[in-house]
Amino acid sequence: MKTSVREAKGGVQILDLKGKITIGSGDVQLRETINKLVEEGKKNILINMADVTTIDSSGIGELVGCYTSVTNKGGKLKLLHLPPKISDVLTVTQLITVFDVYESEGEAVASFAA
Amino acid sequence: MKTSVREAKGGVQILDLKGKITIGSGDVQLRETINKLVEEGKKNILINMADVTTIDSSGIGELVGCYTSVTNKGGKLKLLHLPPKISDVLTVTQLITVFDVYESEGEAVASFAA
Amino acid sequence: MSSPRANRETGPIRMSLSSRFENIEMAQHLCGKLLEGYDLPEEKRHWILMALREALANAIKHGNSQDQAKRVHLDMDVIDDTLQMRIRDEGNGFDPSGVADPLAPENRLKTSGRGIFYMRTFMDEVSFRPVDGGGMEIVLKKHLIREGQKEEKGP
Amino acid sequence: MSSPRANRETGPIRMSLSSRFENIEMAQHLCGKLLEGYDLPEEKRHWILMALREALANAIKHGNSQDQAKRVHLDMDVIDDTLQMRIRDEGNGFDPSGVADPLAPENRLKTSGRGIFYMRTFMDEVSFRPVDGGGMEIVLKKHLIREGQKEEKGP
Ligand SMILES: Nc1ncnc2c1ncn2[C@@H]1O[C@H](COP(=O)(O)OP(=O)(O)O)[C@@H](O)[C@H]1O
Ligand SMILES: Nc1ncnc2c1ncn2[C@@H]1O[C@H](COP(=O)(O)OP(=O)(O)O)[C@@H](O)[C@H]1O
Repeated sequence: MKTSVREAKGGVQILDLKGKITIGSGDVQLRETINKLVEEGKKNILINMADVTTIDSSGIGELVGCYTSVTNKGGKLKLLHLPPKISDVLTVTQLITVFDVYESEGEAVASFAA
Repeated sequence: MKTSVREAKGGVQILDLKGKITIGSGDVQLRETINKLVEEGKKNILINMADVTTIDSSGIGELVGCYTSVTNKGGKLKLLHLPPKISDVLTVTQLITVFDVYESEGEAVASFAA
Repeated sequence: MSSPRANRETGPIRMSLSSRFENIEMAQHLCGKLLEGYDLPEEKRHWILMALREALANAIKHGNSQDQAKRVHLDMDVIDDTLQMRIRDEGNGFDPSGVADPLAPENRLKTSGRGIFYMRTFMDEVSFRPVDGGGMEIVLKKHLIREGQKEEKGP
Repeated sequence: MSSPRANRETGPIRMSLSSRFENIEMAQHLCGKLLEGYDLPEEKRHWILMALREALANAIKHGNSQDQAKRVHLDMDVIDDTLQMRIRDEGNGFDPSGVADPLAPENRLKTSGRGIFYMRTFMDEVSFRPVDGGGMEIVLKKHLIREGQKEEKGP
């Protein structure tokens, strides 16, 4: 998996993920990237999932773990551009309602200010 | 493998092969097609190899068998458009000199009249 | 020419791999090839491969504790249009009835515990049995529906 | 992040297949996946897969006499950048020294007898040994040359 971070309006951190978030490849990396942002005091994080090709239960677990650690620090973690299969996988485990999910980057970024 | 036969000038039968000539798939089919032409009294056969994707030792064996049976009936069997890897495979077993090989269909067809 | 049906039948395919997560893709790749003979909707193929991934990940992680000297065994076959995959590890086994429900409110935000649930969601049948001499075997089954069938189990 | 080298190491991969020619592609598919980690010229990859095909075809045809109840076993591994494939059948074995030279003038136009010759042409090392309890094992080796190396053995 490749990760890169950009800053949008209002200090929102957009994390672009690319590739697989699967056990032993990408799962730990995701957690470390989020932890680093949290340590730097970044509280509003938007994960752009558009280019995530595969996710498994470990990847989903990491996503949930990131959600919890950001929320515990008083921050917000939201998701952008969920590919249909990842959306399905979140739906069946009733996680889709946990995450705020957006289809438009502009709307997503604006939502943090609300 | 797919085979189709067209007739060119001078009654030359052009056999267009497509796909694999490998053990259990295409090797026997090639022999049967050639045998049928020979039985029908067709003596000048040009095999167009352009779309042959893979060949193995069984396929090469069948090609040699076809050559022999056509030649034994007083006919000629020639090859057209040999893909480089098939040419390599014929070369290492010193079969490339056995076959008349052409790069131009027109020349190949004309050669039977010579 | 043989019928498409006959072409598809391969007989049982067995493989075994060293306990590394990277090897999951090897097994998926082979399973994908086996499924090529069937005209599956891309979605269905994807869910089957995901279920296989979850079973292999468990065998490598929980079963074999990532000990690369231990092997993960995969048997695949299609019988009466039903894909059957057996995944076996060389670990200590476990009691599947003791596995927590990931949908229970107290588990919803856990960082693990969804693998078996996904397998059950995506496959028609999931069963476990302890292997003689240690280790766990998990059997995954999925009917490979033919033309005209568009209905999908799973999400 | 681990080095590309480490990513490539899979540990030994074993598979077994029912004795059908159609299954040759299954094994080639898996070998192709194993080779993906190496930056091989397409030609080289092709010759390796052809040698594997020949060995499997012999195991199925001559070794197991196409008896689908008998299995063909393939072990693959890359050790010190050398691909090593072992192909084993459940037949009666044979004496490789008794195999005729396909380049001898009297054999040049035979319809068979080129399989082992192709394996020897395309691989660095080809060896045979009878297996305890019957059957033949053939070992094929090929060094997987790294960047900067353009030279090819084989045609
Ligand atoms: N092959 C196995 N060997 C031993 N224990 C296993 C095996 N597969 C699953 N388990 C146990 O079942 C639990 C639930 O597995 P699963 O639903 O896949 O979630 P996760 O792997 O995220 O914990 C695991 O935590 C483990 O304790
Ligand atoms: N696995 C095997 N078991 C028994 N005999 C074999 C095996 N492999 C090869 N042979 C013998 O060696 C001969 C030469 O094999 P090969 O060079 O591949 O040519 P071909 O398969 O076309 O005969 C075969 O005809 C067969 O008699």
